[in-house]
Amino acid sequence: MAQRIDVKDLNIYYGDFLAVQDVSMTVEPQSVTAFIGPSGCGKSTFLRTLNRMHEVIPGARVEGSVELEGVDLYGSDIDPVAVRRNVGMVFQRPNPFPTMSIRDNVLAGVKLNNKRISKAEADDLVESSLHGANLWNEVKDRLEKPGSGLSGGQQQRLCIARAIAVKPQVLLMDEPCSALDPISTIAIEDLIGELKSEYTIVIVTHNMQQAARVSDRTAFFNIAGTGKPGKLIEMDETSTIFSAPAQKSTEDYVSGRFG
Amino acid sequence: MTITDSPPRAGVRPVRRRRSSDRGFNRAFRWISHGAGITILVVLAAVALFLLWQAWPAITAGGEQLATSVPRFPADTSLLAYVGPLVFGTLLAAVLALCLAVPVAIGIALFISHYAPRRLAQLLGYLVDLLAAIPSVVYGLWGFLVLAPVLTPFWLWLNENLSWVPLYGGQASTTGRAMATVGVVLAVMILPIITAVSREVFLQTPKLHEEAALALGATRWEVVRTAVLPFGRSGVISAAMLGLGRALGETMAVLMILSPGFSYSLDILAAGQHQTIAAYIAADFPESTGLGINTLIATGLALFVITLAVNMTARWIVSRRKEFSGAN
Amino acid sequence: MNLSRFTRAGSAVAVGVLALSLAACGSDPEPADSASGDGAAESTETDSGEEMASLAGQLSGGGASSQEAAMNAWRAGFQQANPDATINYDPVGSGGGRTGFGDGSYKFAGSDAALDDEELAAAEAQCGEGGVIEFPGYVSPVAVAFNLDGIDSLNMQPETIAGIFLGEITSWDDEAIAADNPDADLPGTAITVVHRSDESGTTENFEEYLHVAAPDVWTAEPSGVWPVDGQESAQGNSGVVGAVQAGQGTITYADASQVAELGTVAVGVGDEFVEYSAEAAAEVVAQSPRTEGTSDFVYTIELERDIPGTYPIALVSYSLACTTYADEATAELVRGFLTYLVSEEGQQAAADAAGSAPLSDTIRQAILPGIESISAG
Amino acid sequence: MSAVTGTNATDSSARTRALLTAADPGRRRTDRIMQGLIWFAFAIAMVPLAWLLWTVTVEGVGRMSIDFLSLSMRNIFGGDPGGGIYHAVMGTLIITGIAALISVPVGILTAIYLVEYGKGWLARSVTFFVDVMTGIPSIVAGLFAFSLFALFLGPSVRMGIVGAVALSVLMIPVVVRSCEEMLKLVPNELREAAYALGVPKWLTIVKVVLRTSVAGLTTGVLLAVARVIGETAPLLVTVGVTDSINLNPFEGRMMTLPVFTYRQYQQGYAPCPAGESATCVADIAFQNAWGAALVLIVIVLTLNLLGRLVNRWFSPKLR
Repeated sequence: MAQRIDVKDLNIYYGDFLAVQDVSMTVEPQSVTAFIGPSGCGKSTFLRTLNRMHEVIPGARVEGSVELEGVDLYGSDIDPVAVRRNVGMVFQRPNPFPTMSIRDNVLAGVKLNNKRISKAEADDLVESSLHGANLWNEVKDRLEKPGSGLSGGQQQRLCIARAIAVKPQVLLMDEPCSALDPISTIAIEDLIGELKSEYTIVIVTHNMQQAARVSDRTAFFNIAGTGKPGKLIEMDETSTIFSAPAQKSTEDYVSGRFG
Repeated sequence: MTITDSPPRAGVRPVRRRRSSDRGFNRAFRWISHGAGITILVVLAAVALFLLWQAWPAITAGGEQLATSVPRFPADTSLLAYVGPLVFGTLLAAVLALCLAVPVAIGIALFISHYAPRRLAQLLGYLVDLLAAIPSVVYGLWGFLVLAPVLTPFWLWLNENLSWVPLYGGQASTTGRAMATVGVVLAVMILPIITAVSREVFLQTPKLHEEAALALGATRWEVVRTAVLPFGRSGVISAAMLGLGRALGETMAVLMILSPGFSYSLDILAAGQHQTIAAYIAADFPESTGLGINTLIATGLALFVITLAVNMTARWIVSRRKEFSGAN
Repeated sequence: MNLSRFTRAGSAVAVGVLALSLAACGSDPEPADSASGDGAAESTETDSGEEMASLAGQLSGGGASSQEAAMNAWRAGFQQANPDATINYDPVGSGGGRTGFGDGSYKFAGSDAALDDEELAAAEAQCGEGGVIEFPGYVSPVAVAFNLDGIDSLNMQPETIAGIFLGEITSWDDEAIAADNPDADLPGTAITVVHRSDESGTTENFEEYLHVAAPDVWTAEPSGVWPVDGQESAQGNSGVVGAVQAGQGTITYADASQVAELGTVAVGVGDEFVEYSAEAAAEVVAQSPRTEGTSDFVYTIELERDIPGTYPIALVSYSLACTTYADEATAELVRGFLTYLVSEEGQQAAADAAGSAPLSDTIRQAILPGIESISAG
Repeated sequence: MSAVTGTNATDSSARTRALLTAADPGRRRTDRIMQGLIWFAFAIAMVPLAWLLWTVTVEGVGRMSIDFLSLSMRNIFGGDPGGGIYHAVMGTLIITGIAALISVPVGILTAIYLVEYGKGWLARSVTFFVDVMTGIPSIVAGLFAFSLFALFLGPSVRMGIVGAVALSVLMIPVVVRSCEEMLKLVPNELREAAYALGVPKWLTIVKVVLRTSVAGLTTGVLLAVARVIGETAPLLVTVGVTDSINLNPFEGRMMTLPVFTYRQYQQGYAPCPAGESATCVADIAFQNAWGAALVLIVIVLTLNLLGRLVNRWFSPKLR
């Protein structure tokens, strides 16, 4: 089910501007990989190349390869739409579709596929996805209410439910807790811990404690200065990164002596 | 919105002005903007009173009295029977125009907001904005002198081959000066307005929602369908209403193009079947006297009521969806 | 205030720039004749007119749109002779002209139909004791024009014309048309009738002609509103002519000056067929009797439609004025303008500009005393 | 062992490739079709619009000259190819300018009232009646302005200001509506951020709300001006027609470009004696009509362009 991601010599551009330079890494399946680093170092940009969301921005392009189980996502025969279906994404701010009910939000991705699913199947899928996102008990009585009526944390879990309803192989999370209160954050973090048994999870976070809590491996990105490209400094087991990093700059960053 | 006008607390970053003057300005500003709102009510009350006052003699006069003093008034009918075909003609023209314009306008708006290359999009948006400004008299000139002759063969072909379609029946006009041509011209006229407003709304679609759809593996069209269109729905409706308003009240283009007539015919290719209220008033007002003018104003009142009904419906549709709208 | 400042600054700049650049160079055009003569011609022109000082002020009238082309010529001629005077004319239609004259908003008016008793009473009430002046200032033939490839002229009897416009004769190769045009190669094209959609004196006149000349076929009373439903129509003379040009097999009636290159109908009068012309229309007016029982200053005509050798579809459009006005300036302007209007020079200017028939001397002599009596009272 | 792992790897790789390439052909087709339709919508819309502009340009450009722009039609009649539209251009600019001066402040302030202050019955009725007001047929607005002034000045009243009032009646609701939409789009966060800094409400509206939405407001106002600058019917009954220059909106008739266009079109052909083409042009009235239409469109275009440039120069750089 979960898949391995191999990134080789990846350069990311906005037009002529090189945003992220020369990243190579491997993301292990059924684990949580955290990206940390200062603002603007390109970790979110890099994350978005993993499901080809990056290229939505006009002028954006990449060089190098991103392989999912050995298949280059940027190969000429690859359909970006299919890539995004297989690599789900959860965003910084919760973004349920405001015009849809909770139930329709969960089913949104499935319905896009034109799959004719019976009502019973749909009900099952809604229930299992919401269970998966630890949201079922809170919303089971108001599935037909609009998703925008939920609290921030609930909305974010609804978004996760929506993402896993299409049964992706990989789940990308772009600072999923940055807009949430601590209690919701803990709920999401618990959820991430449960989800990793089934998915390959990549999470971008500003919060080093969070990285330490939820991730198995951590990658540290840094930027030399404004206008310079972001770079992957090092990547290792989370415990190693936080206790004995190989690079000085990593140590400075994780110990708060950054800058 | 719920913030009250409490004076700034000390300790917060100081503001340039002193508090007392701030309070004065606050009050003045509130009253000025209230005053503007009230001005509108006053103006409208004046217009409405004028309309009613001028239409009243025609409303209260009997059919016989009207028939003797209004040239076009057929004998043995009431005012309603007289206004009826005009209302029908007005609605037919506007609905025809709207049916032609709305899908195309949504298409253009989407093209500019989501499909066209960005540099080009700005230029095209600008172009559409400019086209909203073409005066109706120019549309009339063009529709009458240029478009109608070109469309005529097409209408004749429709009339010959598809006359079983209710709209295409009857005796097609050989000069193209029928409701179908008016519908096309009105559609072109309201197209820029609907496009401009829809485009603005589509451009306001939250990036978040578009990305959410993309991340679920949606194609570009599916992004539009799941994120853009639902978000823009009420905007498109109000855009269409603006367009409808212009189509309903459009005077010069209809006046210059249409061969008027007074019937409930659906034959949009036939001449001398329909007339719209606004064009009717403009055409007959100069020659009307006394009760004739009152009758014309009464038809204007009917137009007023139609627009009102249309607006109410639109408002109802929008408010029904409010629960699901993402704004604030 | 940023917004209002900026938008207003924007529009102010825009309007200002345009206004300044235009205001710097805008002017009323020099009279065409004086362009060569360094303005000297202007004074001589004034002298050639009436023996009076140049008039000044603004005068507004309105009414029949049929008179507009001629009125443009009259206004121009009068304003050239009196550079400080401005005459306006609103071509709002005959009814509007009569109403405006009756309530005093127009100092003079044009009307395609003579005032009826009721309107006369209203006008006299407005004008005061001196009463109303009414005379035919503009006489023009109404042409029956059609658009058929390769055919410039057709002969038609009044009954045929009535049949066509009623919609009873539907094809150009109908026997009724063919009988009078043995040499014409008539196509089987369907006839499309185009009439005026606005209430108009031209329509009323044409209806009246059909009603009088073909009473058995055209039974509707003339009213200014077209009595047949479901036909093509258009706004104004230019509208109907434009519609006829746009279609094939189309036919209409319009002021003769408008018909341009369209084919026209020679109308049957008695045993002959008469093409429209200003002279033939003038003949009708000259030979028709003056309405009896009116005051001296009201000169209206009972048109006769069957005088051999004349063109019977003539539009006679009247000018209306008061004999007394509240102030001297207005009275002088009206007197001066109407004097010019009926003068030989004025009538010729109208003939050139609108293809109308100049008034005969007989009629001119009959109406001049009325105009000269205009005064302030 | 390694062989097995290898097979597994290729297997899963092949499965993944199948997953990533197997786009649903139906969906892809729908996407293509819709993309085609949307391009097509744009194309078919551009046809009449380009055609119209082209016609007006081609028909109108022949009449363009310094004389046409700087002379009035005084003493020009029949087939005389002289004269121009100066009086009509000035009339249009003056009347529309006054209408905008009346409508823009009232409209924007009303929009501010509705968005920032509006509560209760007054706001509801203002919203309602702005809707109603958009439904006023232009000719009725003209009749209203006319009878309003006629009440005091008699039935022969024809002045620029009457036309400006008629146009204002048409323009105000358009300004209110579009500006209201634009103000609503200003995120509440911005307002709250300003309040949190202790900025008073009126200053927040002026400095934050208006400044943020200035681009949209300009578009709204421009659309409104565009809506009324071409109005013909109300000006016919309120301002009348004249051939001479009149720059005073408070006295006497004025000419405006749309009315001029309509009047010239209505005059139709001029009778010209055969052979005399230099001093008498039979279709001069149509040429004048097209020429005036072209100038009217150019004026609108210029105003639009200036509006946009001003907007670009002055609006705050938020991004």
